[in-house]
Amino acid sequence: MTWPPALQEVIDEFSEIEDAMERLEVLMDFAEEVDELSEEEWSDENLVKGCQSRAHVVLEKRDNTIWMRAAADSKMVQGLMGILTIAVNGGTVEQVLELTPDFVLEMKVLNTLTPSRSNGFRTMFDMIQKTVKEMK
Amino acid sequence: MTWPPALQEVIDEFSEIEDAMERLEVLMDFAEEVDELSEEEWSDENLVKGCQSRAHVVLEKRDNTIWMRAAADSKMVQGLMGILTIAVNGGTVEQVLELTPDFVLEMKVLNTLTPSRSNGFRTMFDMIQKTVKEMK
Amino acid sequence: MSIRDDFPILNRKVNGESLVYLDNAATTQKPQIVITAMNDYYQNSNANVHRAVHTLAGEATEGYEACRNELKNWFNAGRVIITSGTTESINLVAHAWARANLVAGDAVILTEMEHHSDIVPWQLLAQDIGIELRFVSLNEDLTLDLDAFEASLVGAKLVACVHTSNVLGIRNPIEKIIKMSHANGAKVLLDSAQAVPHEKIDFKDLDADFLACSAHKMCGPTGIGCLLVKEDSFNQMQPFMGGGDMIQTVTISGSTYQENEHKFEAGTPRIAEGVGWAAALKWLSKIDLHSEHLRLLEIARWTAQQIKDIPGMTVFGRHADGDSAVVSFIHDSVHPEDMARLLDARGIAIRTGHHCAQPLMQRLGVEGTMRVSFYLYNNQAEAELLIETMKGIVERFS
Amino acid sequence: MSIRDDFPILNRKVNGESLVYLDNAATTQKPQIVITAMNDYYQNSNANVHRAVHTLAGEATEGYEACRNELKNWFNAGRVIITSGTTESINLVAHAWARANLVAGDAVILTEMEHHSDIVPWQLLAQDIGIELRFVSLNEDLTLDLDAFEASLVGAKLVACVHTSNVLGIRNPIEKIIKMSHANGAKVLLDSAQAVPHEKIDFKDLDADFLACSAHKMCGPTGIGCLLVKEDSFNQMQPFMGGGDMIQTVTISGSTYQENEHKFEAGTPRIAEGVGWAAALKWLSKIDLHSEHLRLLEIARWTAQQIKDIPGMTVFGRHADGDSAVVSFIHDSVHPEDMARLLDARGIAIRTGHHCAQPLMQRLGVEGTMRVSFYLYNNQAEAELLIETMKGIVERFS
Ligand SMILES: Cc1ncc(COP(=O)(O)O)c(C=O)c1O
Ligand SMILES: Cc1ncc(COP(=O)(O)O)c(C=O)c1O
Repeated sequence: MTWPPALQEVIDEFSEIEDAMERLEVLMDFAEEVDELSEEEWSDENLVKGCQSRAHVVLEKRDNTIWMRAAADSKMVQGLMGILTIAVNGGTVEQVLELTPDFVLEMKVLNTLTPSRSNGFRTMFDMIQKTVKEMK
Repeated sequence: MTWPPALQEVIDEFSEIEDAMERLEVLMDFAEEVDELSEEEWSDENLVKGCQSRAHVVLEKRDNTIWMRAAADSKMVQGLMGILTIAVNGGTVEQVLELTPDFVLEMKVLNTLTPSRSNGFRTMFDMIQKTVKEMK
Repeated sequence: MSIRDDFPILNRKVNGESLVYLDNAATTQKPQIVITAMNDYYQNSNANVHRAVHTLAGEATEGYEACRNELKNWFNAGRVIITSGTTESINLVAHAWARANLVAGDAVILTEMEHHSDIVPWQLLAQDIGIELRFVSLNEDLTLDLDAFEASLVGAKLVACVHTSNVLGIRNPIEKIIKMSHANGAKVLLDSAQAVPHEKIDFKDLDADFLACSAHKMCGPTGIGCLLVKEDSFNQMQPFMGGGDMIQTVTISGSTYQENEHKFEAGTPRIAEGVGWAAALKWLSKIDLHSEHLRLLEIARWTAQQIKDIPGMTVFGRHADGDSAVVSFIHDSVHPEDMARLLDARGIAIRTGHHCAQPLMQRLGVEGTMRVSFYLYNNQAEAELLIETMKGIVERFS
Repeated sequence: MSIRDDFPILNRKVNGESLVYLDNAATTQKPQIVITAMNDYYQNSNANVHRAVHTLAGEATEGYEACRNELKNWFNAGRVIITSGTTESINLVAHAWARANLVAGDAVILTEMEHHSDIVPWQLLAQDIGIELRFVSLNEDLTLDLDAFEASLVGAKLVACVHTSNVLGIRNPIEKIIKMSHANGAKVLLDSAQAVPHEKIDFKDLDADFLACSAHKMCGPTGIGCLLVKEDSFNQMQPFMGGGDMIQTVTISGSTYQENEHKFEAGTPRIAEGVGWAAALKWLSKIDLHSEHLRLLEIARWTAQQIKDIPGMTVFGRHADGDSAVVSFIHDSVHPEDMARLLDARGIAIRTGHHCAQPLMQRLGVEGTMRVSFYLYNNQAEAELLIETMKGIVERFS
């Protein structure tokens, strides 16, 4: 698929990195892209179930565009959230629903998208789309 | 192990046969060696459980020697009984208990001795030894 | 390349003769691609699948879950629980669904042509919770008596029915059975162990509530099978076996369970087997199952007719359209076991015995039968060799 | 030839680096001989094992039952029921023995270090028949509190206890536990999933009533495991799953069951898996497990000490004689999952998470740990690479 330009830029950035550890280092740098939640917002309500790490996501719709805030205790999961933020923030409901999660495979930062038994990225991604769908 | 001479003779006879079907034909000929049971003796009491065919075996001890009579609706099972008759009849309790069932593998008339899921030969053999043991 | 070339075991010699494998209803052979897939898994990707972070664990997880995805596509099914085979799948329905949803006096309908795997779980449950078992009888021609079936439905909560008989090859009118059962408020569990290798099933279309099958009867490995479940029944199922992977959280005071199929897959799953089954489904999807079915059925019909023409032989089954390529028969003087051993001396593998269907044997008035069953790699020449050899045996030994 | 040469997967590159597989407590790798045995089975002998008359069926039956015989020899055990793994083995005890022999109010003793597979089956049974579960707590040093254990024994009918912890590596004093339990009239079920790969067990000598383990944790295939049972307990077990092969006769009015282990092995068994496991046991029997155990434990001790020396690290477990070569640890700022991913970038496979032992995690006050676990093909050089890489990661990312 074709990705939103900002996301494509991130994919391109990753594709230039040869070393796997360096790739993860860059991933962790994206943790800073996340609009962080306050401590009180680390609530069960926003919890992404099935993650190994504690991960919380809050979504909001303003003027028909979607904005996410999030936090995780794993820096890499928060890095993934950062990339998701780039992919999602400011997009319309339709644009967010069009996304597929495989850009993380293209970036080679995850090796599987199978939900539930693997990392929680897929769960997080599905949860975001589900929430956004309900905002339609 | 060393077999009783009469049994060894049978084993030698089989070892000379190259063709598998001929071997089975000879096996069936041994059905005639069995001292057959009367119809009334085809009873549940003498039934060899776990055989695919109906097989009945009766054992008797006379002057410290063992004698078997038997019958099966499968000619091949009855052939096996015939060979068992040769192996067992006239032997002492000790001699019968010394026997192992693998002579049928040596004869290449069966391809497995694993009890219960395979043919009933092993079950029959074990039952004979168990009965004979109780006659000690 | 013919289909036969994909099966290394067909090069096997048995008693000096080329193997003629006609025991496919018991288990089918495996194409090289399936064997290789499992090999590759063990040589390159073996790892446990829980909470995969490292590379191998990711690959193993993908490999295992790919099996579920292949199954979902193959069957057009929403819920696919992976089990160790048809037998465990049926026991799973008995424990996870029936035990939680039936009460004493509720009736479960079975048929006289069920496999033991679809009888004993219900007898055990009946002892435990007092459900009533009703066995539907067969017509003269050994098809299911649909009038008797209809009559049995009063008060029935579940119909557990063989899709295609492993002894007779008869395919039950399952579409009708499902409609009639649902009209009477009964759910339907299909034992499709023998159907799945011969017909492509659309589970949503079919509208059955549960469907059980085994990989090993459709070119896949031993030790794995599945249960397809309709969503509403899935939601009525309670956990069966407890353990790793089926839980969400465990505390000393109690546990919560996964919401998806993993809830019923406790413990380390059949990973290599899943990889192998996925490969088998991919291999099968390149074959036109329907035209193969017609080809094999023709061979079975020819074989049945030829056997009938051998003096002393009786053939069971009708070999109508949709029936599987299975021929069961007896001879009035050659014992099945003797026949099987004599055929084996010529490299021909057939099965004998009660085929785990003793109530059907009683109905047929026999202790057991001989059974030949054809699959994708079999051909007319093999059927002809079988007939010729059997004729010789009957002449010589009867 | 070194042991490593027998394992083809060790040639695998992960992210360009040689694989360093330190996730052996999750599952072990397979020597080529095991892979080849299953290959050979599928290429030459594949058939179903019920009522074997033809040659392939005979070979398959021998192959499968050889697994049981190898297990009987390996463990010096009288009764070996083949299951799909430790989890199913424990569930089998819960369903076939406990359900038939326990009543409401009877106590089953567990420990705080149990794997979910030895907790959830009992919670499910407790819901069903009202047995009481008692969890024995741990001492400061994370060993089992034997005083608490002794106190818990009053009124206990069964002690279900992990033999060696999959998280801590701690081997419980099972000999004492068995004696104390028997003195109080309680039977003992050992979850030996983690013990069996590291110590040769004499089941008769040990005198436990049940012992559960999995093939995949001892160089065997996925999808198979076993339950060892003492004769008197075996005779108290009622059928669990019903189906083909576990019956003697089936009629519409009722069934009778096999008297041997087949009674608990319904359906087509794990044939190829049995062949593979038998090959694994033969391979293992050529290795001096005890001296390997000592070698691996030394590596684990060294590793634990090195990890402790890394700033911010906490190590759980004591690595005493007899404990398995497992090291669990956390870091105060690097998340386990991040550590595992970073190590994976260098080809090093470790496991993270709750390891299916959430009550133990609660006791440790953590959500999960990192865990490295060594097996026969691991060596000191790999441990050194792990430590060096982790040091670099902690320096860079904490
Ligand atoms: C201590 C312990 N018990 C039980 C199990 C469950 O074994 P399996 O998943 O093979 O059924 C494991 C392995 O995960 C274990 O480590
Ligand atoms: C109709 C039918 N049902 C159930 C089964 C049981 O299948 P499995 O042994 O793979 O569990 C079989 C195969 O033996 C069968 O033919």
